[in-house]
Amino acid sequence: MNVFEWSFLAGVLTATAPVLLAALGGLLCQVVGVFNIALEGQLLWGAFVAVVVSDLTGSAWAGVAGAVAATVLFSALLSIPAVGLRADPIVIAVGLNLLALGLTAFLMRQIFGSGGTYSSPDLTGLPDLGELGLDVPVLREQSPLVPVALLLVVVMATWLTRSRSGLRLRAAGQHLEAAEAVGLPVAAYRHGVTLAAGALCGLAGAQLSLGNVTLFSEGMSAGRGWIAVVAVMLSGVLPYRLLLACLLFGVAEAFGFRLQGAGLPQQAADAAPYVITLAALVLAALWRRKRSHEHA
Amino acid sequence: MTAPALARRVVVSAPVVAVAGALALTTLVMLVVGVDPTLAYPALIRGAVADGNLEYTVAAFVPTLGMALAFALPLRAGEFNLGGDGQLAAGGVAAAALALLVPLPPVVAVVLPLVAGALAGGLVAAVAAPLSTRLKIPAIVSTLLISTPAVALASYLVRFPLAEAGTGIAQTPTLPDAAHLPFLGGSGYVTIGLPLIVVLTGLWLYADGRTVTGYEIRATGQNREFARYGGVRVDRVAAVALAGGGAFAGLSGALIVLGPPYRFVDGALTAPGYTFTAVAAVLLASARPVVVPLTVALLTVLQVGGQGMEREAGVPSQLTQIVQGLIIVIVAVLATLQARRRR
Amino acid sequence: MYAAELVEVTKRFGPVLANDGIDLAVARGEVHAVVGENGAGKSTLMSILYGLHRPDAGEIRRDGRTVALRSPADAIRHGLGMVHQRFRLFPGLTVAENVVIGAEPVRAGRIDRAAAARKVAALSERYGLRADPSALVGGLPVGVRQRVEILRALYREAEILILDEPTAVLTPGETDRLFEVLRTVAATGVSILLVTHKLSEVMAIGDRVTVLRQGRVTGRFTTAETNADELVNAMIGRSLAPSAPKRARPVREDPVLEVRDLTIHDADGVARLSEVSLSVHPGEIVGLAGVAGSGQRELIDSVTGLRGAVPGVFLAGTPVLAGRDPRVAYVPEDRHGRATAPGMSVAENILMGAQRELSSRWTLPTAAVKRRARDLVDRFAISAASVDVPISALSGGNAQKAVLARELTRPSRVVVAEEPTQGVDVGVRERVHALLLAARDDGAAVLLQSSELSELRDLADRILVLYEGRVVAEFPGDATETDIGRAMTGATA
Amino acid sequence: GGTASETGTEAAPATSIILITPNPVGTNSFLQLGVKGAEAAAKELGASFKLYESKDPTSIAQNVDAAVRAKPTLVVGISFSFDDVFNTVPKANPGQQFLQVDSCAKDQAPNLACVSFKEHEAAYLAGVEAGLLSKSGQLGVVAALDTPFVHRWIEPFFAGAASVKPDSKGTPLYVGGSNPFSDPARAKSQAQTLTGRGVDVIAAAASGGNPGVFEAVAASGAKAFGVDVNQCALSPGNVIDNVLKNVDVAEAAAIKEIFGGKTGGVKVYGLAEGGVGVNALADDLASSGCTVADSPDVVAKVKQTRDDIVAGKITVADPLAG
Ligand SMILES: Nc1ncnc2c1ncn2[C@@H]1O[C@H](COP(=O)(O)OP(=O)(O)OP(=O)(O)O)[C@@H](O)[C@H]1O
Ligand SMILES: Nc1ncnc2c1ncn2[C@@H]1O[C@H](COP(=O)(O)OP(=O)(O)OP(=O)(O)O)[C@@H](O)[C@H]1O
Ligand SMILES: [Mg+2]
Ligand SMILES: [Mg+2]
Repeated sequence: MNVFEWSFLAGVLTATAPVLLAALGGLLCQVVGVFNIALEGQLLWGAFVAVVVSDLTGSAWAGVAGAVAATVLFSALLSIPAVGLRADPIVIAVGLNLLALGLTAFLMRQIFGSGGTYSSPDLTGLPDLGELGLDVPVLREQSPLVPVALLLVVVMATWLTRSRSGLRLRAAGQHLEAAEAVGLPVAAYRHGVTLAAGALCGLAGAQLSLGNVTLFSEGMSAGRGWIAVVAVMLSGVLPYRLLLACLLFGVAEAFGFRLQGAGLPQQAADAAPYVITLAALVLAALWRRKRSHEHA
Repeated sequence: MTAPALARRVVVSAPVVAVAGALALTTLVMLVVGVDPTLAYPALIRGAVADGNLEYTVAAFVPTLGMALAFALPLRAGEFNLGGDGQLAAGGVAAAALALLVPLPPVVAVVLPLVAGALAGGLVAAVAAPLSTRLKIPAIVSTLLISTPAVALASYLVRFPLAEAGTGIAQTPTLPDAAHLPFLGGSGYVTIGLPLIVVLTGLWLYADGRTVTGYEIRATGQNREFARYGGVRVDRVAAVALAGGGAFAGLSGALIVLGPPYRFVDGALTAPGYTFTAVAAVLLASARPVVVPLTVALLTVLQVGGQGMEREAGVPSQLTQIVQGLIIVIVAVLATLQARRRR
Repeated sequence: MYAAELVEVTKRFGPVLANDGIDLAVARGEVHAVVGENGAGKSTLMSILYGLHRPDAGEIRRDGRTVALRSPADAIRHGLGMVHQRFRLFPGLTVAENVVIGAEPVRAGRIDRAAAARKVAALSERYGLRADPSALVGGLPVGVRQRVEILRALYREAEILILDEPTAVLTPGETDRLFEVLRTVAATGVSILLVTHKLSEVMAIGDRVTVLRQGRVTGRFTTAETNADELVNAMIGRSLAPSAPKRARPVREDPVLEVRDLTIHDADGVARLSEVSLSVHPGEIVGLAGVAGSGQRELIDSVTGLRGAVPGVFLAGTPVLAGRDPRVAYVPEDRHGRATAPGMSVAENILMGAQRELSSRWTLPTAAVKRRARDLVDRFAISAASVDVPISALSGGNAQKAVLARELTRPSRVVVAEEPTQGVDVGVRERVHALLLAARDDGAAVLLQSSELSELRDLADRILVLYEGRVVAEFPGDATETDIGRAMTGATA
Repeated sequence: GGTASETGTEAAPATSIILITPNPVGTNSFLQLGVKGAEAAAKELGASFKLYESKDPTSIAQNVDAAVRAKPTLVVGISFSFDDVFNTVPKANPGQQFLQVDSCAKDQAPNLACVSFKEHEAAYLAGVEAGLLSKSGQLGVVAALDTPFVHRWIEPFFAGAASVKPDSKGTPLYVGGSNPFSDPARAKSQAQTLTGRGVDVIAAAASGGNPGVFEAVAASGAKAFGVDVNQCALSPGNVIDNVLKNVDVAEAAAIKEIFGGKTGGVKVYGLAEGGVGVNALADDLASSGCTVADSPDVVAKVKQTRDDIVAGKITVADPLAG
């Protein structure tokens, strides 16, 4: 089997896009020192609202906008207690993840009249880039949010290192009191960033439910938000490394599918992304250790 | 403290206020979506405690409490164990394999699989310890990453080597009679797993507050550098705490498998979401270990009662997830406000 | 007209009245010292002036006009700058970034790094505050970090500069240099508020002094017209006992603590200690002097066992045990990071290290643990509401006494004390000194590291000077500060 | 205790049915059919109807207990997930009637009736269609999880294809992951993996993931098979046919028999009994929206194969039996 088939790469991109968008949000939070493990819930919430709005309006872009707005609102549930009141963000996030799971399943029954999966001809998905005239391999069948995600990596990397606000954000994350002492509006930064992460998770959710597929199903975030959290931890708050980490996951997942095709059991495919990521983490840590020992 | 003063303290304590606040919010949600709260809440209570449901609630309390210990013990040492699912599945499959493959005399046939389950769970969790202490990979990440492969491995074992032939579902054959956990009294659900886990919880509470190990675990969790300075072998303490947590998870898995229907059914251990319910319960107890059994009981009642509410009042049981999520958020906020007021 | 005035300022933290109707005025170009016991309310008052706390009552005037300072940003706008007791720097940013942050030069939407570096270099040149603009702050010695803090205030063109215990972490040389800078700055019309526990400094650089005690002003002096005794009296309500006369020479016995040819490299392969040898005898205090980062940390970690088993360190003739050698009593410098677990109770903090001896097998005898803690709290005159309150509720001085109580009651013949009086008031300092001398008299071998030379001279029988990881000089206890200070800068005798 | 029919002879519905599902029904077409059948039967019989949805394997037992306590005329459980509970509960409650749909508890009590299906026969027919319509000879199945039961849709499908195209090749892929029955995104990726490798006909057995499979084939020009009900309309022009299982019909028939006094026993529905099938065999094929309608020769071949199976000329191997 040829790993470098276009379809393989396209599959990797598709699997990566929602994770990457959510992870970018997580990275932003990490930059200002808010440990955001609510990505899973926010992603799910975004996916749900995207489908509801698209279904109501018949416009996928309205769905995206709705998802972004609604997830920003949802992330205020994190930012107000965790930033405003300095409650433990981990605890809040655990609560929010549960809340999103319950709320989407509950509202789904109330709005669509049934649980499980909702798909309908009224539901408009995001157009393919091919339909929009970008007829190149790999990208042809992706939604416009995929290149947006990739572009955001570049934008965020440049912004964080080169701009004034980027420097201030990084500073605020390194030492809260110090940032306050030099007069930076730290709380405003943290609120802003947490809400911005909500917007990114909204995009991620919309990409999942209107880009990757065109439907909503209960719990369809299916652990992708947690993978994003891990990617953030792997990234060392560097956007390019974050991209690498997310791609690693995408490749591992697509590779896992191939393992199945090659006759390995489904369980091997399930485990593959996690095993590969853990291996990467361990190798990176060993490498760091070896390097510091060589100096000694 | 006088009784009224004590009562006032309890009433305004964070968990009580949080539960009240969350119920108020949930009622609001119900009213907005057109569910009658006067029907829903009684149904919820009945679903949890009335008729024969109490028995079921108690049965569900056992693994949830076990998983709460699995999260709480490492947390006291400052390690987040989010890999409960993997440890639970590993414990369950180890217990099932032992009971199926090795013919054992009565009593031993129950005890050994339980021990095997605890060992397997502890082993899976212990992997995270050197990763955390030596390679600085936080346990919150590594336990999470190890969990899925462990669940997959258990699933594989149940699907292939240990599978029951000629059935449509991925499960092991029924375990031999000798390995069945005896029921408690005349119950059809509650096994001796209940007294076992209650005793273990008591032991843990005792160990946490009254033993050297408990003290060293707490010191490690409060300030690792301080503990190290005080001569505590913090790496070992962290490893012991993680492995101990994993052992509780593995034991919970074994208890499920040795109870009815006396087999490992693929997915049956992880699908009910014991792990995260337990995490929520422990966080709800906000670092007061004695409260953990109570918060576990509360969340179990909500979860089991939610099913009853759905059956009787036609209210989607997801509503209880909403209540739980809200409770956790509100508790965290209140705990913070309280801590601030103390300062 | 005063440059800044605090009028009737009152601030309450729960039951604690930290500032109680305090009046304080600073003139242009004046160096105004603020002294007082631990917990007297000095930091609180300075924080109010810098907008970090809001007063419950009272007002702040700047050049005669009442101003509202709701945040440091407001304070900065009104020309205030502050150097905090605990540094407020960004370890991952460069010196230049740390200085300009909040008022960065920008070109075409991007930070103009070249301009920033240029401006910072010019400032350090002008005030003689040397710091490499492109160095990462995380890797810098404390002295340099403090320069960065001061550079930051100067860059923002502060007209009023607040320094909260700036010399606590500086060597005498660094302190002298800092004071020179402060004089230069003051000469340009900048007002300086200086919080310190060291009365010698007050006399050396202050124009006027305000003394606080339990949140109130108990004295206002002009330095030219007062003396240290008068200040101490205002601070603690009594005079200090004359310091115990030093004993002649300790009895010569075999050393209990011996370090032979100890060499240690850090993770990057740089030698932090090179062939260090020393020995401490029973009944002797050996002082350890040196600029911060000269190898004190590595030496002390090796001696206490916290660095693991290192070859070349012996206690009573046998190698030091890895982890933490229980035979060493150790008073660490870092009260919050290492010496205490802030969230645990006083009793539990005092227990640390003795938990295994106190317990039979597994069980911790809680009653006995508390009894012992209460006993120590009494014996060491620690003021705490009870032994069950978290130790973070104690003032810095009392927390320090609790640490000393724990360590000095260990059954050990070696005591290692690291900056034991850093940040504590004169009363506590006196008490700590007495405790160390008593330990020595009981036959303990004491290794005392301090950045305060007067402390070393008061206590030590011998003083070793570390420079770049080597012992470069040994002095008798009564050597002059000038000689020791010279050795600390590497100038060979 | 006595049955409800003995106790209640007043105005309100004297008889009642409680249906318990192993999972939330949602858009799970199989469970929807189960509900439809029971509801229809209840209406016809004038009985009241209640639905208990289980969340997970553990809550099944709780729901069965609650149902038994409610003392309805009949308790219906859908799927093999009830094998264990129905091993014991009917024996403990001999006065209560039970019906298990789609499987049968091993140790069958006399008050437990069972309805099961020969899905493999229908899957074989779908395989025949797939073999005839595939150009590449590469076939695939996307299933939710690798459980033994799901193999009834896999091997017979490939066997049917091989019977008409001996050199055809079949690949099954499973959705898996942390939400296998409801992860359309992964299901779609799996289907894309297959189409990327040249597979041009995919049978979807991924439950909530099926729409994902249809989206994938729609984009790549391949074709799919639906499952349980007519899913051709979900993705017009892309679905060849469906492996039908007339759960509703069989279930309603069984309920009526039990209400009529014929309790216990096992009834197996295959092609012969009309319990399983494909849309190609249905009368309304033309209006079904299934693309197989455009290939009369294929339809003819399917009919003939059906006849052969019914006549015993062809035996479709049951993967579960092995
Ligand atoms: N944030 C706070 N919350 C509660 N109490 C506080 C707080 N800050 C200070 N205090 C209390 O206010 C009093 C004054 O503290 P402050 O820090 O101003 O003393 P200080 O004079 O700076 O002491 P030190 O010499 O130890 O630095 C102390 O009793 C202290 O416990
Ligand atoms: N957030 C707080 N809560 C309670 N007490 C506080 C708080 N902040 C400060 N304090 C009290 O104020 C005192 C003075 O604070 P400060 O920051 O000056 O530390 P310190 O006492 O000088 O100790 P150190 O010099 O070791 O930092 C502390 O000892 C402590 O008792
Ligand atoms: Mg202070
Ligand atoms: Mg202080």
